[in-house]
Amino acid sequence: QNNNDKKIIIATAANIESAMLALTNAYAHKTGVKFELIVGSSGKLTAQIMEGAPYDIFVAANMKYPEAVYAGGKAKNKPKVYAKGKLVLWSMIENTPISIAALSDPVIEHIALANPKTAPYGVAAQEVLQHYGLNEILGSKLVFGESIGQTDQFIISRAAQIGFTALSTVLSPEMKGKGSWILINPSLYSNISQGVVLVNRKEETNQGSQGFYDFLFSVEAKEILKEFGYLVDE
Amino acid sequence: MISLNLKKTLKSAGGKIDLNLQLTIEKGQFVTLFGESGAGKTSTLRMLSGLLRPDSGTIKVGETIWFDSHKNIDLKPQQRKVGYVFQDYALFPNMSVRQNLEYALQKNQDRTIIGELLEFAELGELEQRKPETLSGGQKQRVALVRALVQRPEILILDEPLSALDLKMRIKLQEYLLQVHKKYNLTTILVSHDIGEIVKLSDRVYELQNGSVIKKGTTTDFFGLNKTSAKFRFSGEVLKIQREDVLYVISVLIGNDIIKVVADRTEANNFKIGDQVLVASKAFNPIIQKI
Amino acid sequence: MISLNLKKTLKSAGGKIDLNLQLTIEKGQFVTLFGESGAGKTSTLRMLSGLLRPDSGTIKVGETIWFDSHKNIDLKPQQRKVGYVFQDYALFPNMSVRQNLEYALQKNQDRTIIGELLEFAELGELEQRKPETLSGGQKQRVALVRALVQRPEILILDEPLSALDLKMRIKLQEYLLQVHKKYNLTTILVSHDIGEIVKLSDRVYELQNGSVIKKGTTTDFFGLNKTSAKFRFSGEVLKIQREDVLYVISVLIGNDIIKVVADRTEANNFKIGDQVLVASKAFNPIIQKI
Amino acid sequence: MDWQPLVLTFKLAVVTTAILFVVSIPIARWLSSTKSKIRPVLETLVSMPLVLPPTVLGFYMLVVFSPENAFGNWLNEWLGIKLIFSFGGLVVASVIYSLPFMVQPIQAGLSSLPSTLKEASYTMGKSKMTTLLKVLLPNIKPSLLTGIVLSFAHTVGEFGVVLMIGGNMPGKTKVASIAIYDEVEALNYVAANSYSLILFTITFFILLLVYLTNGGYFKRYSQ
Amino acid sequence: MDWQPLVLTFKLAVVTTAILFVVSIPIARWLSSTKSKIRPVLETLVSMPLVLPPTVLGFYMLVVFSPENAFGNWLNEWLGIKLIFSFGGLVVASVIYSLPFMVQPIQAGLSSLPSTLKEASYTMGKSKMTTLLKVLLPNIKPSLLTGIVLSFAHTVGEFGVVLMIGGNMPGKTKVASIAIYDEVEALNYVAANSYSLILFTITFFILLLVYLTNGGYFKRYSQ
Ligand SMILES: Nc1ncnc2c1ncn2[C@@H]1O[C@H](COP(=O)(O)OP(=O)(O)OP(=O)(O)O)[C@@H](O)[C@H]1O
Ligand SMILES: Nc1ncnc2c1ncn2[C@@H]1O[C@H](COP(=O)(O)OP(=O)(O)OP(=O)(O)O)[C@@H](O)[C@H]1O
Ligand SMILES: [Mg+2]
Ligand SMILES: [Mg+2]
Repeated sequence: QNNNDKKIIIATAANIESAMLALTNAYAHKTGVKFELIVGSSGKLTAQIMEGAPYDIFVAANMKYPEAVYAGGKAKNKPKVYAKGKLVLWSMIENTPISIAALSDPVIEHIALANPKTAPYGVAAQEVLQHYGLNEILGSKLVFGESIGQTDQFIISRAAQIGFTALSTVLSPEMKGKGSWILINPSLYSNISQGVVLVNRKEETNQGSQGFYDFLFSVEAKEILKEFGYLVDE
Repeated sequence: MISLNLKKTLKSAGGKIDLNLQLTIEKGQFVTLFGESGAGKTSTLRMLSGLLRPDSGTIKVGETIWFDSHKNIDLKPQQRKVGYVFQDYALFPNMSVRQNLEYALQKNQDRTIIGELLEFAELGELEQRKPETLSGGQKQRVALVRALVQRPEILILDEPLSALDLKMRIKLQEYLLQVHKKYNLTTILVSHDIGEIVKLSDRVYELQNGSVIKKGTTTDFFGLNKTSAKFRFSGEVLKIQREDVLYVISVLIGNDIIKVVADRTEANNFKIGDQVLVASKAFNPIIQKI
Repeated sequence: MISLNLKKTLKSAGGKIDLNLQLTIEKGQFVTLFGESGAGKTSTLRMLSGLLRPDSGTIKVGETIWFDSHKNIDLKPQQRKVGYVFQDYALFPNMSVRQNLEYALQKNQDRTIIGELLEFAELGELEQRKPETLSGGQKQRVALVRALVQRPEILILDEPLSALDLKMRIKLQEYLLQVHKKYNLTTILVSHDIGEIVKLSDRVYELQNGSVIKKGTTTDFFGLNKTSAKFRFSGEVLKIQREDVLYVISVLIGNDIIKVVADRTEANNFKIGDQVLVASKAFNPIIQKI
Repeated sequence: MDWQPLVLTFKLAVVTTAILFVVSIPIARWLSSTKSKIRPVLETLVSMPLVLPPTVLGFYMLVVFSPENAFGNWLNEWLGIKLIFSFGGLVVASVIYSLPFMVQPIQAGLSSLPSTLKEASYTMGKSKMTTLLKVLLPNIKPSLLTGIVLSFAHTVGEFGVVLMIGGNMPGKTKVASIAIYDEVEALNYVAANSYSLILFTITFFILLLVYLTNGGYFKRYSQ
Repeated sequence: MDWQPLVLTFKLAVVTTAILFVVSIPIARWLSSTKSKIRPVLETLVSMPLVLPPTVLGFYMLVVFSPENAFGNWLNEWLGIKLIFSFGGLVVASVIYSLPFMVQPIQAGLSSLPSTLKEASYTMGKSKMTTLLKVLLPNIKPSLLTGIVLSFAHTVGEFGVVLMIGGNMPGKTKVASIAIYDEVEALNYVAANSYSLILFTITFFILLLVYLTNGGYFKRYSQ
């Protein structure tokens, strides 16, 4: 129990888990601080924080959730963007033409994207389709994952021949070199800004959490995030 | 003394019977409820033992009121402590024969009775068996001795011997009489077997449509006293055979068939299945052991 | 003709019986299996009807082989078409009395038999009732007539009348005889009631420990032929009473009690419960209807 | 308020329960009467769909049924059946996932019937099928009811498997449970609450109706 | 491979099943014998936890049990019980969620016993409790088994409710189903597969053991 209290507990969105692992390892190496990662969907984590979950830092996959936490009086500071996601179009099936134009091809039966209602990558993908006027046309081909993780699973299981996902997915150690992908022009969708807040816990907040929070915006952290496929403000 | 004063409408989809019953049973008596199928015998026993709630009335046993609809007294079956042998045996399928008996033991009761009862009912070899592997008659024996384990003051027997073979039936009848006397039981039997009733019981109550229509001591009830003066048997005509000018009528009496010679007009009076009396004025019987 | 040649080890936790049975039953006969509880009567009937598989042996009915362990023939119970009255009734709880009977109808069978049977067994008023609301005897009547609905060639009765009152019992016995003849049935009965057996059956087979130990025509079996010459009853001593220098022994014969006078040495020979013969050399009975 | 997910949910629950009922009876019948040695193994297997987290089970199903893989391809090419991202797929997934809820109570019910009922029916020349339908099943009504209620309610509430294999397609595979989940995730608690309330209320009355019918409530008052 | 989630899962499943068993018997006993008019309503209510998607049910529980709200606060202040983000909370949530799987089969089993068994026991002076424990329950073993197996398997596989109320805290509330889910989300399919396989295998053998014991397999060979 005591041991646990010394750890910094980070609630992190599932899709940024591997980057967070790299970041916490780097910070731990430097300072000796211990971490514990609580992984979940941003929506769940938000609900839990609102009900007093013992998390020190909330690293979300968009801005909406940390803002809700802040609005609910559960954050110490206003949410701050630590990284921005990039959208890619990805397929695991060989010889699938990967382009926006090819999406209308009858060969493509299903296109996976994250649910725009709950995931920022979904909103981005929808904006892209809208930009090309494809939203209506492709309507019956679209399948929605509850999170970017599930969208990945649609693509990886080849149930959907192609799909929109995060650059961080295709660059992750597990997926590197699998299938083929193209980057979507970031100007076609609004920023996928990912925010972080320090949680305002009832109990005393772990002293080290401010340090890690600051570290997230350091040059070193930005390098790591870039490696994982995120866009950072230089 | 047991006083029953019971009213109960037995409801069912097909119709209803208004059970309306006054009965007094002396302590230590062995009484039989007799009557047609559906007359209400089982229902009466269930009300006495607390398994069926009368609509109104009273049940008094000795000085204790077991049920009184006005005073709102209604003892639980557990408090009434009657030994009850059910028509469908109600053996506990999860327990062996011995365990069925042991379950019936009361707190701190001497366990030797189990062995005694098992031996008596010739269940010794079957004591480890589960009820489902027993034959019909074996089940009935277990049900019977299980009801005796708790040495109840009142023993209720709902056709306890009907599925037994003659040998076992006689044995258990004897045992019933023995335990009835030994433990000073008040025993209430339902039976259709007149021989059995005569042998076992002191008094008989005949039920019809939920009411007592006839009652009396067993001998009075079946008119057996009259047989003391001269010899008379009741029996049933099995066969009427013509032999020359005479007729031979075969009558089943108990387990025996006797043949009675009759002339034509007499013979025409009878048909197969008739219940008849066979009597003789001159009768000097010899009795002999078998 | 039914030929049974059956071997079966009846296993159970407490021990085992090797059933080993040779039986031949003529078509149209009414035979009784008689014997102690646990002798294997029910098991034999179950093997005949295809509900229990013999370890080895043959069952032949008429020209058809129903079972032959060597030829690997084993007709299903459905193909054997026997009418079976089970010891536990086996009424279908989900169906009313009438529905239970109707269920037994064969394809295209004339439905009038239902009404006929309901009326005969006095079940007319109960026809809409569910089995659970019936008394024990009512259930047994339903089970009995249900087995008759399909007009089986072979009728199997496992203690069908044991829970019935005398009136109903006599009625159903008569009906059994009627249907047995009318439909040219081969009927196999298990019964412990000698009166019933004598009245109904042509032949008796006594089973003990899984084997036939005695068989014969009913009259031979029970030694009834001997009664034709002189009068002899079997009965049971109920009471031995001293009256002055003499003793009066009460003997239960069938439903009647007779009193026999005996002297002291004679009386000392008997005790209550003894099975005895009561005979008379001079016996000129009068028969009279009741 | 979008009613489509609710309609889809009850359609799915009804179809799934009906199929489960038909599929489970022979399985339960076999399990309750066989003396085969592999019975315990099969009994165990029937319960196994419950053991994996629904989304994970859904993922494995997705892999198996995907037309890119051998089995899914065979289904697609030879039978023309597509089980992913379709209502048919939801049904298949729900049937597999809820199988134990139907099989187990029916099996327990059949095991508890006295064997003479079956035997009596056989001696009347009735086939196994007739016996099952007219004698055995009507006498295990409480168990059938348990199976139906558990399967129905479970299908209404399931969303993990369904989300995975269905892909949350509006009007096609977006059932109420997914819609509610979406609203909760999106922090639209008011919308989630009203969906939940409606789902809850409708299901409550459906199940209440089932129980009342079973308890003879309507019969009693119609006489 | 981190074994903690697996240990936690089976601990949760055992504790939950045990509590459910104890809690459900009186409920089932009452439901099977009462003639009360509200019985169908209560029967329906027992099934209702199934109807909501697990995460949503978890969300409502989170709100109710949270110390931020009246009831949770009362629990916390007066009884010192904290039900969110704790193992105790997982147990309570699992018990509520799996209640129908235990209550319904037991109720169906009890309804099918002939009433003379109970009555015979009463006339022997045995209390309702003794009768229940020694006579009624031992004679509905298939139904008890159904309840135990369904509850156990369902608790092992559940993750929606548990994730919501437990918060995925390693060593405390991170059970195997959540760990698998995490790995799948993190695209670590190899890790997810090995977790699944282990979970599946262990549960398979636990349930097989239960079925073999029930089928008298061990008894038969010990004699
Ligand atoms: N549970 C019940 N509900 C409604 N009616 C019942 C119930 N049990 C018995 N009855 C009816 O009550 C009447 C009396 O039944 P009871 O069992 O007391 O008869 P009985 O005299 O014991 O008959 P039998 O000799 O056939 O056992 C019958 O008409 C029967 O149908
Ligand atoms: N299912 C079974 N499994 C094992 N043994 C059995 C089974 N059924 C009966 N037995 C045994 O087989 C033997 C013969 O039983 P059966 O039922 O044939 O006897 P029965 O002659 O009909 O007796 P009763 O007159 O008591 O009905 C008995 O010892 C019984 O315990
Ligand atoms: Mg009766
Ligand atoms: Mg028998």
